[in-house]
Amino acid sequence: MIDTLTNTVLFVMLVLTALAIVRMERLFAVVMLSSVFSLLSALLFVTLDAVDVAFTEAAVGAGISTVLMLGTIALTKPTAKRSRHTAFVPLIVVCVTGAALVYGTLDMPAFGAYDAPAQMHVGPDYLARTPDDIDVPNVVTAILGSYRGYDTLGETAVVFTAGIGVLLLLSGLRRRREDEDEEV
Amino acid sequence: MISTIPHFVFLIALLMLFIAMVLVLLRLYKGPTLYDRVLSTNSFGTQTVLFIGVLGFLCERPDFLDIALLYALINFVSTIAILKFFRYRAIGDILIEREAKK
Amino acid sequence: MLRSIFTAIFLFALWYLMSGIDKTLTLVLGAGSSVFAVWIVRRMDEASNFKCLSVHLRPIEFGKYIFWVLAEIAKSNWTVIKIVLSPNMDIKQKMYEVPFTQKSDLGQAVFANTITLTPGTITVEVEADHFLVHGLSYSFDDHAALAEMDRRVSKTEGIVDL
Amino acid sequence: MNIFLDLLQVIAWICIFSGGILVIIGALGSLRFPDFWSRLHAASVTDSGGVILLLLGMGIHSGFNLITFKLLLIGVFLFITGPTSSHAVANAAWVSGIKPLRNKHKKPGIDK
Repeated sequence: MIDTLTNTVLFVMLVLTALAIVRMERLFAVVMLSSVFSLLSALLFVTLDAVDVAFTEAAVGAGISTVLMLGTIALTKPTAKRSRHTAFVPLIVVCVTGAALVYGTLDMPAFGAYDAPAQMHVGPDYLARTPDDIDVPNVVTAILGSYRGYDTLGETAVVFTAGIGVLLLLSGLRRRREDEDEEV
Repeated sequence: MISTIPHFVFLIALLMLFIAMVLVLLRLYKGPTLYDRVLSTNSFGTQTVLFIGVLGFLCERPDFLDIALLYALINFVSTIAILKFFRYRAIGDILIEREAKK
Repeated sequence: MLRSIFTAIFLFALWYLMSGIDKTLTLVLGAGSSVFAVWIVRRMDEASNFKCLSVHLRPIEFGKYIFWVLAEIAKSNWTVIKIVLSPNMDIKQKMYEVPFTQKSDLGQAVFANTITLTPGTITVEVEADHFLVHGLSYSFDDHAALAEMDRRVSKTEGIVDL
Repeated sequence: MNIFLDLLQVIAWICIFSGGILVIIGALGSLRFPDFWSRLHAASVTDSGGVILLLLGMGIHSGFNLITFKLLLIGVFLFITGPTSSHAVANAAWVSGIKPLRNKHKKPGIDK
């Protein structure tokens, strides 16, 4: 009952925040609201027991991406451009996609079901072997850090490269701006 | 589900935090100046930390407190980052002027 | 050197209390990481003039101060709550200057943070010898109360070697 | 001994309950107050009173163990960062030139 209650309230707040984001024209408010949006979705992940995803969502969604979006706003305009197209076709596309996604979830096993495919094949194996192999209390850590260590290393390398790339782009931009100022 | 008094108390606290979060969201939505919005985002973050703590006790899994601690850290870092951005970047001042004019 | 060892032990205690795992390998890794962190901070201290590892506070005085601050917070919370809940919200806002007598940066930071932490007053700007404070319900007594707080913060400061 | 423990539990409940009320009051204040500067003060009710009471209540409820230590750590951390970020918001607003709302009685401005 408590789970249902928290999930419902959090989802209502999430939808309200999303509607507010859609309706806002001042982009700074949109950035603040999207930071709150990712905090809310992180809370939802916490209630769903996906603690590692919640960590990532809070760090990336509420932390880094807020700063990045603010940087983007500073380089462009702080207000949204009013679109001239009608929103009818996009609405249909979104509705159809949403319906398809919801239809897809109907076949999925219930939340936390013991006979779900994810619990049947490799899951028990990992659970059984982790205490002997790696000896850490959190199995997710063991999987990410050791069983799929190369995968994680690759991910980290990709993220690191992306960060370096963004930094290079930004610093190049600043230098160009300074040059322009000197010319003026 | 609610069998004992502690459960009831934590549930009440959870509901109170929900109410407070909605109120802060309203201010975030209305907030005339940019700083009102930063302020309410910050309060929302504090309430999130408290919320996770209370939820951990309600579900009798106090290991949620680790996440609460992490959220407190992230919240602080992002607030300071936002404000530093607006205070020290030359381009941020232009933005502030534009926002103030409205 | 003694200070570095204390810091490393403190960090390790923090690490252990957060994890609560007592296996040999994990403990060794934790101890190694805390020593490594202290080593990095020492190197950074050598590179800059600012000393990160030195904290000039008297522990006992600071403990007493915390209890005093908690009482102050309770009182000023009550004031702000009354204002929030009263129908016409009797707000008398004012910016005023509060002089401080602390010598170290840390002391000043503690004083400024305490001012902000007590509801009803917020430190807005730090100048050379005074803070700019914004008060919600200003009265003339506020100056005396803040001077009292200033005196108590100064008492918690240890010997400052600048 | 048993009565003492029960009493402690009751104190914990009272703390949690009043902490929740303080958080609501802080949020209500930040909604009701007329301008940015007064809203800052309402937010600091949540930051100080609400956090102290809720964490204290949870700490008493859990007894004395590692959980209490984590709560204490969260409390110390929020105590250091909460005022710092409030100050940062106030300072940024002050630098950008948002002045307090004019009162009926007194003019805003710096006063020695």
